[in-house]
Amino acid sequence: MSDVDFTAVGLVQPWVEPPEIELVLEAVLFAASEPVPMKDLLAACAFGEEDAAGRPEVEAALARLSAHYRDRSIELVRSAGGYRFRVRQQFSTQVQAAQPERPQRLSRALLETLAIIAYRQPVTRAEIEDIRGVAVSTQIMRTLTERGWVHVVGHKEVPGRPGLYATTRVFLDDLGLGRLDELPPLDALRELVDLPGEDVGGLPRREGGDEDRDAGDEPSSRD
Amino acid sequence: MSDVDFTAVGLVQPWVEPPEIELVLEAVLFAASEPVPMKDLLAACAFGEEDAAGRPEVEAALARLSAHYRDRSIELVRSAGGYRFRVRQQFSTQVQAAQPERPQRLSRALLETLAIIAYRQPVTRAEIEDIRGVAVSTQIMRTLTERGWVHVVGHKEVPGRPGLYATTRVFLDDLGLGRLDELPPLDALRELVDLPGEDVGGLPRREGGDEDRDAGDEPSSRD
Amino acid sequence: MTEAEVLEEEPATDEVEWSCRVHGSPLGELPADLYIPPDALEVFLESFEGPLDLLLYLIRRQNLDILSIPIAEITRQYMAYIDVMQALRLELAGEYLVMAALLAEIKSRMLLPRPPAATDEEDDPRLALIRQLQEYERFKAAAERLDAMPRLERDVFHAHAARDALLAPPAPAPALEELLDALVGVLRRASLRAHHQISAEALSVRERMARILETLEHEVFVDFVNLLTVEEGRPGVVVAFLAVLELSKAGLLEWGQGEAFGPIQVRRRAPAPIEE
Repeated sequence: MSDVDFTAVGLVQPWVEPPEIELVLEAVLFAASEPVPMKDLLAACAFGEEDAAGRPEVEAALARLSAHYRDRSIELVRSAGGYRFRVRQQFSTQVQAAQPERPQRLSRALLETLAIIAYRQPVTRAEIEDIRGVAVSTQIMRTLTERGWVHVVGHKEVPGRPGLYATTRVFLDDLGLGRLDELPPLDALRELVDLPGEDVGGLPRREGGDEDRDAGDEPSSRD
Repeated sequence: MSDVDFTAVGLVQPWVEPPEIELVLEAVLFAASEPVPMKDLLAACAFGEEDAAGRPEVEAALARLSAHYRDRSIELVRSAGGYRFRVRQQFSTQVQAAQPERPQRLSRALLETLAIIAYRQPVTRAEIEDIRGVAVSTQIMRTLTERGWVHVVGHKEVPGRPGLYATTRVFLDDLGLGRLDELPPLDALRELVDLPGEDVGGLPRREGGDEDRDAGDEPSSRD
Repeated sequence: MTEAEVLEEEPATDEVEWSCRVHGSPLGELPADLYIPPDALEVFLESFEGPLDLLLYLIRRQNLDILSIPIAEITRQYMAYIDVMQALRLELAGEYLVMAALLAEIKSRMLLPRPPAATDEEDDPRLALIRQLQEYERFKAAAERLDAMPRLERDVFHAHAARDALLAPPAPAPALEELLDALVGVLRRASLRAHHQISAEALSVRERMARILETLEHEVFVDFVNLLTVEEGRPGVVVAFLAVLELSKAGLLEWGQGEAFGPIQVRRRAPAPIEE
């Protein structure tokens, strides 16, 4: 093995062993690539899921662990999926500097689609297209699915049984959210007041006329 | 944000701020998913790659960082690709308990290597490579040895004295074989290879009496 | 937008009559209130997420409230954009044309007198469009806020450590068929490289070679005959004998005879000093 163990380099200090449970949780949290749910943390500490003693003990150890990292560059946080360590945001710039590849920007089309799914879920693709006023490309739906942000949670009982999309736990985790309602609220729909009449091309607007309105359906009227 | 900031929970201790460079390196190493080469570490610390002062300073900070984690569940290691944190091996059981990993599949390359050792033992790595037509990775040989399926039974008296590999009792047991010659004879396999119409190049076929085969136990004779 | 710039409002002369001949006539034939640099058109198309987005842009540009859009004016401007794009033969998503038709319809309906009883909101043809615009605008804003939120792997980084030091559960032993399948693959490849040959040697001899090597040490001579196990019967003895010969041929064994006519002894050849 070519790995150099740096502990050999360190100064010899009096050994103060941290409590085992804290180290176990630390190991599990660092080893995971996603937030770790409480039940997995309990399992690591050999607590059954229904073990009444386990939860408070694990939570106390998590608090100690978090305190241990108070002065460091990372912090212990909880989001929808569970607990995880993350780099404190004040170090983001340096982390980005060390990463040669910049993450891709998300297109507006993708973000709008994602927003509609997030706020309107469960929603069909046709409903998304209704709101956006344009077709939603298959590419966008695939990208969202592959990133694990949306998934099909059912099918609408209409002809064709289109899939109903919803956001996932990964979506919440990636935004550091615990629950969906922690998303910033959607702008309120304003009440429509009386629309002012307007001059639509030189002709005075006629009030109270009773002519045949069907004539207005002419689609080609350009003037 | 729903993130719980655990630092609030921690005890208030006198603040001893670790040097900034150490924290930056810590952040970068924790954020990376692969070993971080020195040049990326230098970039994170805003050192140019040719900056003479950068390297020793970064190395000193890495040593301090490593010492800091001496009693923790992770260790700072250096390998060919660079530096990274990894979870210490003694926490294997607990990490597995929390998030079991699926058993790895045996790679094609590994199976081929194992098959060649089984049929051609004792055989050197160079000979295996000759037959496979590609290099055999050290990782594969290590895995085969660690699994207890092959071992070095001697050294070939040629320059460099390469190890001669052979299969073990464990290999036979794991395959459910009593003896090595219960493996199907190579000739039978060659029949499979020599499919009609296929160009089989220079593979010599042995006709008639296989003296040394006859000398041995008939492979099929399972007592 | 880089930008489809519109010069200040000037009563449109007549938007129906102008035409745009890009390769021939100058762009001066465009209506005075509409100037789009030709190279900006591609950008233009990519800049809008659809007709609703374009309409919102037109409305916002004039600091108008969605709730009270002057349909005639907006329609006029919208049509102007569409006409330019069509004149330039830019491929236009069908939705843009559908919207154009809708706007035209609304406008024409507004020209008509409304029945006295139908003066309430429900009857205003602009309402459905306004609702749609408002709805779209909410999600457009939500999308921007979503994008501004700290996001994993862009602004926020998960802290993790490699787990390769951890013992992964071992792979199950290969099935015999898997092993044979792998070997067949090798043989097939080897046969294509004609100069490589695998001769089929008796496994038993090879195995015995390995076993003998294991038992021998280089410090200790053992009697050659001890390597032959009589209990295995003739074939066994022959196999062992062949194995010893093979090993000898490979230079792995050293022979000795303590005394004349004494037992023939064999040991593993001492490791040679490493040299080239």
